[in-house]
Amino acid sequence: MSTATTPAERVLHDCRDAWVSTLVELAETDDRIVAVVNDSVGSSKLGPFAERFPERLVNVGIAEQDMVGVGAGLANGGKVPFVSAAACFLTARAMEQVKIDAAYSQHHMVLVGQSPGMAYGELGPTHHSIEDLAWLRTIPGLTVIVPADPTETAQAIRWAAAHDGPVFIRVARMGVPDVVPEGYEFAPGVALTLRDGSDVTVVATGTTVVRALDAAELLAADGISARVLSMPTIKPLDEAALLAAARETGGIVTVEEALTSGLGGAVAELLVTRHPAPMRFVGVSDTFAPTGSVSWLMDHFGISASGIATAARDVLGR
Amino acid sequence: MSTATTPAERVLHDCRDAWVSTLVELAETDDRIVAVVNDSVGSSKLGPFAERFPERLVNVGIAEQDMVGVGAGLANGGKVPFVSAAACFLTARAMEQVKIDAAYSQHHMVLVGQSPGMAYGELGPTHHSIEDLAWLRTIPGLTVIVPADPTETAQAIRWAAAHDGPVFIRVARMGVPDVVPEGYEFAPGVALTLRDGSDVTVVATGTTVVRALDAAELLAADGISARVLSMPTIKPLDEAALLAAARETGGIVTVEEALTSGLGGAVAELLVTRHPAPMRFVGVSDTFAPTGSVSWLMDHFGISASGIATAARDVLGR
Amino acid sequence: MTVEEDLVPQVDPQAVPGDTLTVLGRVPSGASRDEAVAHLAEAARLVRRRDIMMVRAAGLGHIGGEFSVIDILVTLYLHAMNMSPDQLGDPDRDRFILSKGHAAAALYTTLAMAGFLPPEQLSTFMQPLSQLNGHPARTKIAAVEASTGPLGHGLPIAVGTAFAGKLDGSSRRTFVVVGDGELQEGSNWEALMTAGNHGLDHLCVIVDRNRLQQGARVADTNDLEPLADKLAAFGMEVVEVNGHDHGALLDVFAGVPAPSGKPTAVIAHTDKGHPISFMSDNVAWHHKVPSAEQVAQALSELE
Amino acid sequence: MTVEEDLVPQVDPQAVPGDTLTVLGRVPSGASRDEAVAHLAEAARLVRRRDIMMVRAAGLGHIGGEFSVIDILVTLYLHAMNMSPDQLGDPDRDRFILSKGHAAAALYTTLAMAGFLPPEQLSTFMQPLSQLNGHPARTKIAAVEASTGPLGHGLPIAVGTAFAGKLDGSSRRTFVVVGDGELQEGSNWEALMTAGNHGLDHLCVIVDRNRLQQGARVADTNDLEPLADKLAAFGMEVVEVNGHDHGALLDVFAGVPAPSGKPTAVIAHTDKGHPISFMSDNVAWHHKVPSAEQVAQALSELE
Ligand SMILES: Cc1ncc(C[n+]2csc(CCOP(=O)(O)OP(=O)(O)O)c2C)c(N)n1
Ligand SMILES: Cc1ncc(C[n+]2csc(CCOP(=O)(O)OP(=O)(O)O)c2C)c(N)n1
Ligand SMILES: [Mg+2]
Ligand SMILES: [Mg+2]
Repeated sequence: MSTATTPAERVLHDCRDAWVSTLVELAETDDRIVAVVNDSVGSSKLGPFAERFPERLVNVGIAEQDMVGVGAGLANGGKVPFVSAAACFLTARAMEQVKIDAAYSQHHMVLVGQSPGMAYGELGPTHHSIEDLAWLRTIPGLTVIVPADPTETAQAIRWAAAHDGPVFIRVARMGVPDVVPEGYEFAPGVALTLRDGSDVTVVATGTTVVRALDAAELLAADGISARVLSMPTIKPLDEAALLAAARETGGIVTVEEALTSGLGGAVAELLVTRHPAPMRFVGVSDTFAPTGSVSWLMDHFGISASGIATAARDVLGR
Repeated sequence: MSTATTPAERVLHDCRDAWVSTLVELAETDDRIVAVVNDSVGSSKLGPFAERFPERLVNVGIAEQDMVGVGAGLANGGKVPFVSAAACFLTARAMEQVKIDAAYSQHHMVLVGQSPGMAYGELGPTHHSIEDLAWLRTIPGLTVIVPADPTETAQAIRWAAAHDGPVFIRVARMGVPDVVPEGYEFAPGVALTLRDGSDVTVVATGTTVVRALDAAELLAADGISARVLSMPTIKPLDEAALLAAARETGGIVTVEEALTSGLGGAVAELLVTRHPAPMRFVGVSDTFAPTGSVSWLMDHFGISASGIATAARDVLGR
Repeated sequence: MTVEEDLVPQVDPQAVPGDTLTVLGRVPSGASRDEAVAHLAEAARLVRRRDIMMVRAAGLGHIGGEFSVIDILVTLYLHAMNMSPDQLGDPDRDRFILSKGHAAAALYTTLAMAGFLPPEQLSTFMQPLSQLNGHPARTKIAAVEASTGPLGHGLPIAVGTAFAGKLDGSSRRTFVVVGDGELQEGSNWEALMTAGNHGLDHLCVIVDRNRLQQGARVADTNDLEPLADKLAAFGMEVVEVNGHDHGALLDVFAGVPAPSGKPTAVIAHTDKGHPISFMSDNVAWHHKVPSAEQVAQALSELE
Repeated sequence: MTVEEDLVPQVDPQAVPGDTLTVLGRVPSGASRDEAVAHLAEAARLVRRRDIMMVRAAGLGHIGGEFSVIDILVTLYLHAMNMSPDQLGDPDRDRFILSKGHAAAALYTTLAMAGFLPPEQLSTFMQPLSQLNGHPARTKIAAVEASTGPLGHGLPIAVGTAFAGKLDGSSRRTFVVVGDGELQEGSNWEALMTAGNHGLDHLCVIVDRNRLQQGARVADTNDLEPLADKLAAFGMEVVEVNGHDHGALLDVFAGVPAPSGKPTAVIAHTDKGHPISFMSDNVAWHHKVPSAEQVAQALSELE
């Protein structure tokens, strides 16, 4: 767990490594598992899978609609397809296939959005996938998972392999430290309280969880006690944990490497109907990102320890 | 204005008639205007345009990605394209083109979503466009318009023809009465107060505005004074009108023929950050619709005068 | 998400006019080719009669594209395909996908004719809470392999199904019907390219070549010709056939997989609205609902 | 929405190594074919040198696909196209769209070589707040006609641009470059069908046929062959050319519009990474960033 370490000491991981090693491991004992890609073997880090199971790797080339449709057909044929592509293309380019072929059809298939958020920083907004959470959380029947570290990524992949329904999982490329504690078990709709606190709650997901923990340290230095919740599924939400936070603390800050209508919007919709409470959103709002590396962009948009701390002070009026 | 009439007396209009007559009128004096369709001349009621300007109708056939891309290219070539297709296909099937070719490119092009919401009732969820508002309102630079009646439809089309940027307009096929008052002028981000009230505010958009007015009558009979706001643009929102409603009334009910993360989500995101207030959402939430006609489905989901009134009482705890 | 199965269809059989369907079932094994063709012709006649009554009762449907595809459906379900109601659990059964999902009424009626649906259920077509909405849904009917309706989805799904069969060394074949207008969707060409390059010889793509789409002739919208050349250039074994000739159709389907090792593309020449005098090859009948008189006239032509 | 133009690029020229670019501009009018070819060859050499320095400085880029397309870009911008910096306001100027937007660095450098961008701006490539990000954006550079990056967008846009020209009776031509792997995207086949059927003879689609895509050979991923047959069946006038031969390229471009009245599809046979010994036809160089030694080696091959 990173909470004990300082930022400089942290070992950062590319979650794609956990994704592929887990997939290979599952595929060793479950021959229904196949991977479907759009010329994305390298960008999905699927090399080890391709080597071990060359015949179970379906590469349709640069054709995302076909990719998701073929995934649905493989599911019809008794396979468990992991459809893996850069998140920006998997979602926007194949949106109707995600809606109909995966979700409406309630197929057991796993959509794996690689290098999501602003991981492709300098490549520009065409390659950013910051809309995915806002878009996909509205699709009925789809589970939307944003793991925070390699352990959670591996557990989410395992869970999805066994879950008879459509799942979307973000797999982060931007380096993240280990954040979930020893013995943690991923479950959809269950938040993880990484730090208790009584003044304010910071709800973070994916790559931003470690930043939320760092923000809590900054706030503690100011005498503000911040609770930090890690929210691994945007859909379903952990409503009980959020409502408790709304009741027990003075405000909620959501944090995501995404448009703020993703996690932020989901929490807002819950609170206004169940327990109205003041919120602040940390993420990207109503703009395409300028040029910059992912870490530069995270700071630019205030998706940083200091940006989160500022939002927390703001929601408390301090 | 319908408020004076009883439901039975109302004359209902198909807003597609206003859309096409306005387009033809504009095209008479502005030869930059072209229509781009996906074999949707009939479903867009574009017959009169096709007859008057056969050469300015670009029918790419059943090919929505091409349709939006061709629209962007026509804009590059100095045209003002109105890209018209069933809303479900225009949005989901061409989502990346909407994001990149229209919005990120900031092209002057108008995306016209025909027969949106659940207008295609019995045809099923593949033909419903209830995600469009939730999805499109997150796209930077895109104006999202949901006219409530023929007059507002015509004005929105006119406004979009003159606005140098990307616009999405829903054009309702389900019958609606006239609801905007004489002399009304559409402007983006400006709500229309159709009825004043002090206990609760009902914010409705598009086909649901008339239902909100009817709900206000039901509530009045119970001694509840309901303000009714018609919200013609989901993006931008009329923040001032909504914040005033949050301050001045005891709660807000949003109503839409859409997933509740559309207008509902947009209002929730505003309120939690600026003035937390209790809300209820009327619309479709987290389910694909069962089989049924549009009017049956509207009732089924409580997008009806009585459903709205129930939500209003609920938000007030009465 | 609400599970729709929890909801009970509210159908008043009295309120839904419509004749009954005589269920002929599959062509008996051992039947001669002539006997098979006679069985299919009679089944197609009955399916068309039931279909037009359903569309009339619902006030909705796509009668033109339904009548153009019925002979193909009937030939597949009652003869060509290794797929019967007791086989649904068999992974090696053949698969069928109606990519042009708007012809759902034809599929539902054919499924009833083949014993996959109780014929009474046809009366729920388009009714509130019915499992039979305007486009087939795999979550609503066990025999439906893929949810279709948006054009250009069924063929990629069929490629996936065929791929799974190939991986398993299964003998099962996947048949998919696409509309000709539907072939304007690029997703189909992506799928054809994939099928051609991956040697999916057990895939059979049937083009319902009725020369009409929703609003006009295909040739006047965005022409497909030279269609056979396009399909061949994408790696298909191309066969052309009269799509209303049951004998010719069953011969073609018996030829799948083709000896060439390529997927088969069947250009089935059909007429939209076939064989009704006032509907045939008339674009007005894409989704027009017949009047009572027109139904009577059509039924008399289907005696 | 934040308007990005409000933001000022923060570039420290010291921090961004890179040579300068000698701007040769267009081939002088009146030049002989030999003189034109010599001018283009020299321009291409300088563009490649600058490009590799940019990629090295940024630590990002798609050098393989940049080097395969540079001869095409240079021939278009410095010779074939009726498009110069003082013509940007002219609706009848020719149009160019780089559909394979990942080769942005090649486009930016060529635009600088042709006078559309100040050469100093190239040093901002990929830097925070730069207008030169990894894929060209029309809102950031006046000479860029379309924002690309997701494959399969540029060709439909080019069809629209050509359509507008046809409606206006303009003599302008639209050139668009697609990658060969990119042709796996169905949106391209939708666009080709539209272009063929609407007689968009002023459209010229150039396929950068380098036989490689991101992760492997095109033939080993989802093969395009027989490509000429596919394009012809979709209504194109097909021409094949050596995509590194400036003389052959300028002859081909001079032939647009083709007498047949069809849109032209040019299959430009290229090598990814051309002409660098260790990059050429090597899939590893799709988006690999060269080491200092590799840059030195490449520059010596580009003397
Ligand atoms: C993606 C998509 N775009 C548009 C439609 C609307 N639509 C329904 S049927 C149809 C025409 C289909 O023509 P064709 O494929 O030739 O079918 P057929 O003639 O057999 O009815 C259209 C455009 C749709 N269902 N899906
Ligand atoms: C829609 C989409 N899918 C995937 C990618 C990722 N991608 C970038 S370049 C590339 C390979 C392109 O190959 P090709 O078109 O042959 O280009 P070239 O060889 O000239 O680089 C891929 C898959 C993308 N940019 N867009
Ligand atoms: Mg047809
Ligand atoms: Mg290539």
